[in-house]
Amino acid sequence: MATVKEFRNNIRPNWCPGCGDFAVQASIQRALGNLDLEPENVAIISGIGCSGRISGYVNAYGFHGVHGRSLPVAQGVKLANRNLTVLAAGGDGDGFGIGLGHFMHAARRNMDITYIVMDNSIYGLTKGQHSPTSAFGFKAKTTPAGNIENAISPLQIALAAGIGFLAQGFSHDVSQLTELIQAGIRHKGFSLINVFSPCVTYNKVNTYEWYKEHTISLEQFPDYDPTNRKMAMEKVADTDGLCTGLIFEDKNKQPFDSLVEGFKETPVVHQDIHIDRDFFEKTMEEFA
Amino acid sequence: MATVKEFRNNIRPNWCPGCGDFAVQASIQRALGNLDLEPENVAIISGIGCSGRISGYVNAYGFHGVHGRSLPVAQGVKLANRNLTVLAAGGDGDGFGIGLGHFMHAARRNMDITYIVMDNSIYGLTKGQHSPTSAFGFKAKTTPAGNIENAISPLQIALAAGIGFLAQGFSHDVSQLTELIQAGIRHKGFSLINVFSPCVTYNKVNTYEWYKEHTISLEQFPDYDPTNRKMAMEKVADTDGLCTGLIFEDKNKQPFDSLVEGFKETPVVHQDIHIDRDFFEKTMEEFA
Amino acid sequence: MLQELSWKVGGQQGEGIDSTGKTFSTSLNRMGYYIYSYRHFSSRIKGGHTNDNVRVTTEPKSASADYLDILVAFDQETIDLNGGELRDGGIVIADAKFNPNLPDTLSSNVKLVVMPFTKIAEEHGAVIMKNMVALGATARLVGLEANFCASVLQSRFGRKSQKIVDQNLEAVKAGYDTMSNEQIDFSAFKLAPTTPDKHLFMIGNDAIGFGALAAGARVMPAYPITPASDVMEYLIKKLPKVGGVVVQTEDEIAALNMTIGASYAGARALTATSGPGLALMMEALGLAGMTETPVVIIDTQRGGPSTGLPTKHEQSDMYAVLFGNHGEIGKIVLTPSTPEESFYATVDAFNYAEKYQCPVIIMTDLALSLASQSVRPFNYDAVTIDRGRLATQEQLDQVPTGQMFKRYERTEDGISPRVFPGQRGGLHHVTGVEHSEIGRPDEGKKNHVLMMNKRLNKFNGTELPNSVSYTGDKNPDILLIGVGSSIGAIDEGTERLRKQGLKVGHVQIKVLSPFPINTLTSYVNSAKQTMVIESNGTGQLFHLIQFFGLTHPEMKSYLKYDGTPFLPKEIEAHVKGSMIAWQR
Amino acid sequence: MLQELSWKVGGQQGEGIDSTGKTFSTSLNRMGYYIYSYRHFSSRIKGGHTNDNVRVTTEPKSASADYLDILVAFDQETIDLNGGELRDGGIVIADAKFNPNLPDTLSSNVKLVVMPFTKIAEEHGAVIMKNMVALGATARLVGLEANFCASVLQSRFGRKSQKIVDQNLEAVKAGYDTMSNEQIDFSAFKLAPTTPDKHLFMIGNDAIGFGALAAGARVMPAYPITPASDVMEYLIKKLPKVGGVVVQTEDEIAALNMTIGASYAGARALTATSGPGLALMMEALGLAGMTETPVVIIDTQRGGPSTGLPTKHEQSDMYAVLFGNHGEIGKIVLTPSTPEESFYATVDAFNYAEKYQCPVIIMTDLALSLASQSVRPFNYDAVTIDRGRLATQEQLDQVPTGQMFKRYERTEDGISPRVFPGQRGGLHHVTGVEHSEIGRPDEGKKNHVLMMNKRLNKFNGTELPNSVSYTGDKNPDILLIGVGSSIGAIDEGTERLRKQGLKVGHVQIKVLSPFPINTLTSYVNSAKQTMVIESNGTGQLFHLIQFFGLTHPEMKSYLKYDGTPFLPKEIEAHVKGSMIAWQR
Ligand SMILES: Cc1ncc(C[n+]2csc(CCOP(=O)(O)OP(=O)(O)O)c2C)c(N)n1
Ligand SMILES: Cc1ncc(C[n+]2csc(CCOP(=O)(O)OP(=O)(O)O)c2C)c(N)n1
Ligand code: SF4
Ligand code: SF4
Ligand SMILES: [Mg+2]
Ligand SMILES: [Mg+2]
Repeated sequence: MATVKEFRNNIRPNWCPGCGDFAVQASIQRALGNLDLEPENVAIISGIGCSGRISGYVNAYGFHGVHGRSLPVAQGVKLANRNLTVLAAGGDGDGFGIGLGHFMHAARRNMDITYIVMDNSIYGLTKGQHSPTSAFGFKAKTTPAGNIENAISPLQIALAAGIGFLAQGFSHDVSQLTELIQAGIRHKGFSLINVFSPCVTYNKVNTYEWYKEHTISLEQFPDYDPTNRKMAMEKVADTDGLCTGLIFEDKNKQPFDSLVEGFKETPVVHQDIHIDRDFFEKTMEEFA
Repeated sequence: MATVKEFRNNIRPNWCPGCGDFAVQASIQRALGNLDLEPENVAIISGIGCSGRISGYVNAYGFHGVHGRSLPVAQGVKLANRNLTVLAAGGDGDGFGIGLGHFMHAARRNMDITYIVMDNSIYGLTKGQHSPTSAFGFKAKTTPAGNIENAISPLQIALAAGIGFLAQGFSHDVSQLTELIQAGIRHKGFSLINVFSPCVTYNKVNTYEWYKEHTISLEQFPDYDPTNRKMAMEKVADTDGLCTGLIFEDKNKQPFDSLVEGFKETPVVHQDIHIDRDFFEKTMEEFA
Repeated sequence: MLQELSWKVGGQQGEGIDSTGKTFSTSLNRMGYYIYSYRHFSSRIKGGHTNDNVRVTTEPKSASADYLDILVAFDQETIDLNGGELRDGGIVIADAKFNPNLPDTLSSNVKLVVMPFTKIAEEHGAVIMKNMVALGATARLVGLEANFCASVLQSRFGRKSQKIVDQNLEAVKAGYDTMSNEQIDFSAFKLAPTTPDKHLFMIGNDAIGFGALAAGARVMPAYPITPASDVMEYLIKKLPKVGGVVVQTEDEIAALNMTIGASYAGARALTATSGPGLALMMEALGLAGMTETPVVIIDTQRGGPSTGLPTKHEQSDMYAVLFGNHGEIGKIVLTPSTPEESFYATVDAFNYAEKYQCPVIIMTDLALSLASQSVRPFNYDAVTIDRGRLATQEQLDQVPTGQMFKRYERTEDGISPRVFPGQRGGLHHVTGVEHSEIGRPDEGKKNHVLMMNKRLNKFNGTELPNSVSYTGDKNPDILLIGVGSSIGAIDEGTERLRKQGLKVGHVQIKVLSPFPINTLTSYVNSAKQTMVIESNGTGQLFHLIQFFGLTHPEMKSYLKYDGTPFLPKEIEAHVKGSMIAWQR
Repeated sequence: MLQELSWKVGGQQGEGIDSTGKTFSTSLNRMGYYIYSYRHFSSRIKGGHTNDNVRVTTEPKSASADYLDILVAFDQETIDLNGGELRDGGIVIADAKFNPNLPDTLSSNVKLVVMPFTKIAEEHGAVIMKNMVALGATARLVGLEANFCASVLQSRFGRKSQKIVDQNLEAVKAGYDTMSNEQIDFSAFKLAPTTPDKHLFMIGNDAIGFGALAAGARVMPAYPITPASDVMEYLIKKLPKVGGVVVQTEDEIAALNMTIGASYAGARALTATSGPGLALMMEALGLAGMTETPVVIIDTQRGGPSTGLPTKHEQSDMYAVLFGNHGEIGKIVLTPSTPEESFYATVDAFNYAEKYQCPVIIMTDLALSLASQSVRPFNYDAVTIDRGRLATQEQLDQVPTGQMFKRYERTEDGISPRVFPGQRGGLHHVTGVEHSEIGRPDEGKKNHVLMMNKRLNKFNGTELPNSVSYTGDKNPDILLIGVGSSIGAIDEGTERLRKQGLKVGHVQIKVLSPFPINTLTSYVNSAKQTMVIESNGTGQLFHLIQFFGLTHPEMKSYLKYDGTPFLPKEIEAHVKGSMIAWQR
């Protein structure tokens, strides 16, 4: 049976030492190992950014697409092979900037995909521009006088889009993050795990220390009920989006592929795609 | 001083008789007249769809761009001339489908633009495909077995994006709609007025009658306080997004243009764009 | 007696003009006539002039006729806009309701028959049946049976209610009878008989949709756009029957990226769009090329630029398809001319995509996509499925442990073995960044050159089968070169000129990439003069030929870009004019 | 004595290699030397090899040198990867810390000087100053003063603290002194003196940013991407000083649409991107063309296809820029060769955009965008602003009431008067749909043809000023044609070949659209042989020349596509080889 080891490959990530993405990589590997999945049954689709490199750093099928489009590719993969465990991953710019529309639509379309965003509130790979999750007033290369746009709240918009599973992790806590990813994969439908994954090179505000100081684990709230959407919305508002843990899960939501008319249990990729003569002739007849 | 008449031109809209968009047109014209604006100081930027034609049907400066991109164009217009009253307009597909990312980002960027969406839960111009606001189960040309995607809630996502002004109207009630548009224009910052604007040709579910039956005016709730964001979120959830009226306004939010470093009161378009020799030489000197 | 008939019905959009034309043409097709039917419509839903021009022939034709014999008008606008197309002795049949009149320019040569379509329809139960009345009148005029459209009406309404069928047929009969009372030389309009040959009747988009189904396509992510939407709408009905799925995506960017994902994971997948959507697909197109992912993209050209003329014919996206993505990738571009070719080209497209592991674009134009035509039945046995170079499990088992599968192995022909996620032993990486044989990012100088060569040289020198078709004279005085739906008009023009004693040849280009420059060069060299005929404003095909190094002092460009397809007479006149000018 | 110096410093990304190179080159530029400095870097933030190659000359050069004189190495990888570029007698100066060694292939011709950079730096206060130590060593070797970089360090650190400046200078001095103790024939490395001529030092992107500022651009919506981001980042610093604004948009689609909006409303507006972003701009590009909205787009080419080689040089987006949008629009494409040309081309771009009312694309390549070069100071008086045909208030007052302003009036030259929203009497409509003179959608046949002609014929037959530059012999035996940053390498190649007695001419193309085909034709016809030199895998410029009808049996293509720019010696060797082959 598979273990975390089998999800490690011999490639050294090209991230800066200390980058939060290492912990995300480790958490994904552990989660996949813990879930006893086989590497060949996992596909990780990523976007462009420092974070986007992650699809090459997990021993599984990996697809590194273009900037902001990991989710459309991932959904295509799922359509073709519903047996695969499909993960999508990328940065905050990739997912909530250029890719925001895809994210919202993927959430409401609800295919069984686990989306992991490495949120560092910065554009890392392009060297330090502000991102959609950069706070108002944040100074970056492109906001020398301070950001004058309001940050997007990944948690609020995910809930507004009707997401069925929502969690937030932090690179500092690999065991929590591992569990959240596992839970996301287990959830049947679209799930987002937003991860505070500090960029040690370009974001000197939202550092590990900053997150340690400002985030609060939902475990601190014994009454918190993640199946209650209203409670989730309130908690997200109250903590200014800085809570970690499982925020919301709707277990009753049916995933897309179970709703498609005529969709078979056997994945598309394993079906015989030849159509028989009869069907051919009959279908052609409709044009007479 | 301008009246509604001056915002009428002699062009007959090419909408189907009974289309909800006629009422939106009339409401915009009235609102502009009531606000005593001059046609030449108003720019209406629209997308592609039946609704997108509206920029040609109001006597003002009109720009009919490409599908889903009215907001980026409108923001460009506002940047160049902050004295203009800038309206953006289009359909639900245009604004919440292909254009969803722009909408969310425009809302958080918060330029002083009034965005009017003619929401008919269908793709009208392309002849009846389902749209992002089509309900789960809704049958359209592209969902013969019923829609299996969950509808987006324009109100929820707008609030989640941190919008400063949010209202919802209905083509049946021109006077309410006129007032909402007026209020949206008066609001300093980005505003959305989502309008239930029935497509009488392709949407046989969400008809005038359906909306009449299912929507409820916020006036019915005397305690409703549109400056209370939490209340707004709850009301939207409670009414399943079917309330009309002013849903939320944050009057303290500063619009983008008042925050831009070095931005002048005089619009860019009216400034002398020549730079003086001194500045030129000094700036060039930085490269030595 | 008419050897062929050109009939047009016109009125306001939303009035049922479409279905009138369709009932007429489908009925005649079932009788064994050949039909070419072209609709004029505009980018609005109700209102605005629309018409359907149906050409009825006893031999296959793939173009509208030069002139109209009969114009059925439901409003004055129809007469005003289309009357000029009537030939001498042509007839306008118009609804009495709008007090029709002929403009002075027409009155001397054309006959106006006013009939109370609406009134008769009302008498038979519903105004909407005025169309049926008009069909009956037409039937009488051209010598068909009054129940000529019974089978079509039965298929259309039979499932709803027999009563509706009967009512409609009665309305047809009433129109038929009323026409009988007119003072017309009916023999002059009698349509020549045809052999009751069986053929299909469809638009090009239907043929593509059916072709995709037959080729094993099972995933189609797409976004609606005129004139491509029919492909999606057809497959929405059909794919559920074979376990496939259509997803209406949020935009075209998602559509092509999702198609790439589906294909990467082993499905045959396609998307369909037109100019504005194609523009949005450029980045993903490059990704497909770079990752060697087989995808099939249907691009139905319409009038441009920008939103342009969404319901009008043009061939102005050839450059965009060939050159629009940044950087350099290999791709295949097929340009069928007829629905029949479109069907087989679609089957080929999926095979090529997987054989060459690259994007394949099937490029049509609005006339091909939307004109309804009689089509020979397709041959089931001619549909083969070749999934290209797939790694076997034995090959995968040989990958040493700890190593990745060489998805991008540099082979002699540049084509590497593929695996699909889910396969044991096939782990590898895929990226739009330049990469090594196992798909790892690799920015090295040597690697980039080798990989560029691998991707670009796959079809070096290759000409795909049936890259062109040729008709007409060998060593012609003038060679006509066309692409797409113009085949019918050019062929007819060619035939007419040949009958006049001119030596004319006609090459239609069926593949734009890899461009069949060698074949074309020998044709051009065999001719004295060449004329490249296309529906755009800059001569894209003309320049494309030059692009590949073929120039010729006597190569001329003939462009039409008013939103309508070429007519045979236009080809005839223009070519003749050019030859006269040249001989002088 | 060295007439020119080729120096390279290498190490890991994030170690300050950049700023070492920059301190060296800026200092020498201030002394009056001419600099061409090219960085090798990769698509990651920390780690991975990077280097900066600085060429120091007494005359302007716009290419890297063929060989290295001195290699400063902070790790063994630097020696392994770059040692091969050293000329015979070249020197490696390496940090003792990593126990450097020369590979066998080098040891016979190259000298290794090991110096304790890190140790000395530590002694002077901070490891990070090891770069300064290396600079001091270099200074001593090539005969500069030990304080040669004082003014640069003062500008860089002076504002922070004088102590840092002093510490750094001491580290430089320590390196200088340590080198003095080496057993080297210093005279062989002494750099020839230069005249203390004043010039600027900048990358092409700086020149574009400054050009935009000077040309009156006040709105820049853009999205970050390598190698374009600097343009935005420069203007973020500058535009606030003149009341303008940069908006970092959510994507490139928004960037260009916002640029269109700003320009429509009367601002001079631009955006900047590279391949992947350009691909996303295609739809909006068509909109700008269709609506005749002046916009300026900077496209900095990098390695493709897809994400490709984001930090490597290539010229493979020429097709995409020229042909990528669907449908047919008029556009102008400028391809400056140097930062100086980039500055003036940017000014021109804004004038052309408003004069011709169309999109103007300034296309650079990575080498032009990012290589730092010495540049002649720009001339303030040469910067003029021409806003094109703007309607006067008198004209607007003459528009009859109830009528709209004819924004798309069909004039003889195809250029119509513009107004900006806010102007009384100028109301009109703008749409990407085909439209009438007042901008109303109009799908009519006649209208489309007239409007297509209006838009497409604006520059019929026009060649913009300075569409090409020419150097070398008249009626050459071989004509070299290049585009973009290759000008320096081709010019040097040309000069060397001419010195060898060959007749060589060199045309560099500065405008890709409208393509200067007439000028080019006469040059090609004046030459016996032609070679089109470009950095891509398919010969885009070569085919483009053919596209416009110019073919020549002796026109050859010389391609390089390994991610690095041409070197003078490569041009020299390849051209010579070709001439020999041809003469045989
Ligand atoms: C279409 C396109 N535009 C721009 C880029 C350049 N680009 C690469 S990564 C990136 C943003 C990275 O930020 P984020 O997604 O937050 O990832 P991070 O590097 O922070 O992990 C950008 C703008 C691109 N590759 N493609
Ligand atoms: C890029 C692009 N894709 C597709 C289209 C085709 N198209 C035109 S309008 C439209 C959708 C219209 O729906 P909506 O925005 O809801 O407007 P409505 O017609 O309902 O008012 C589509 C898909 C297009 N014009 N451009
Ligand atoms: S730049 Fe930031 S996000 Fe990128 S690898 Fe370095 S630390 Fe991580
Ligand atoms: S199709 Fe629908 S949305 Fe379009 S004009 Fe008609 S009623 Fe209005
Ligand atoms: Mg980030
Ligand atoms: Mg709609």
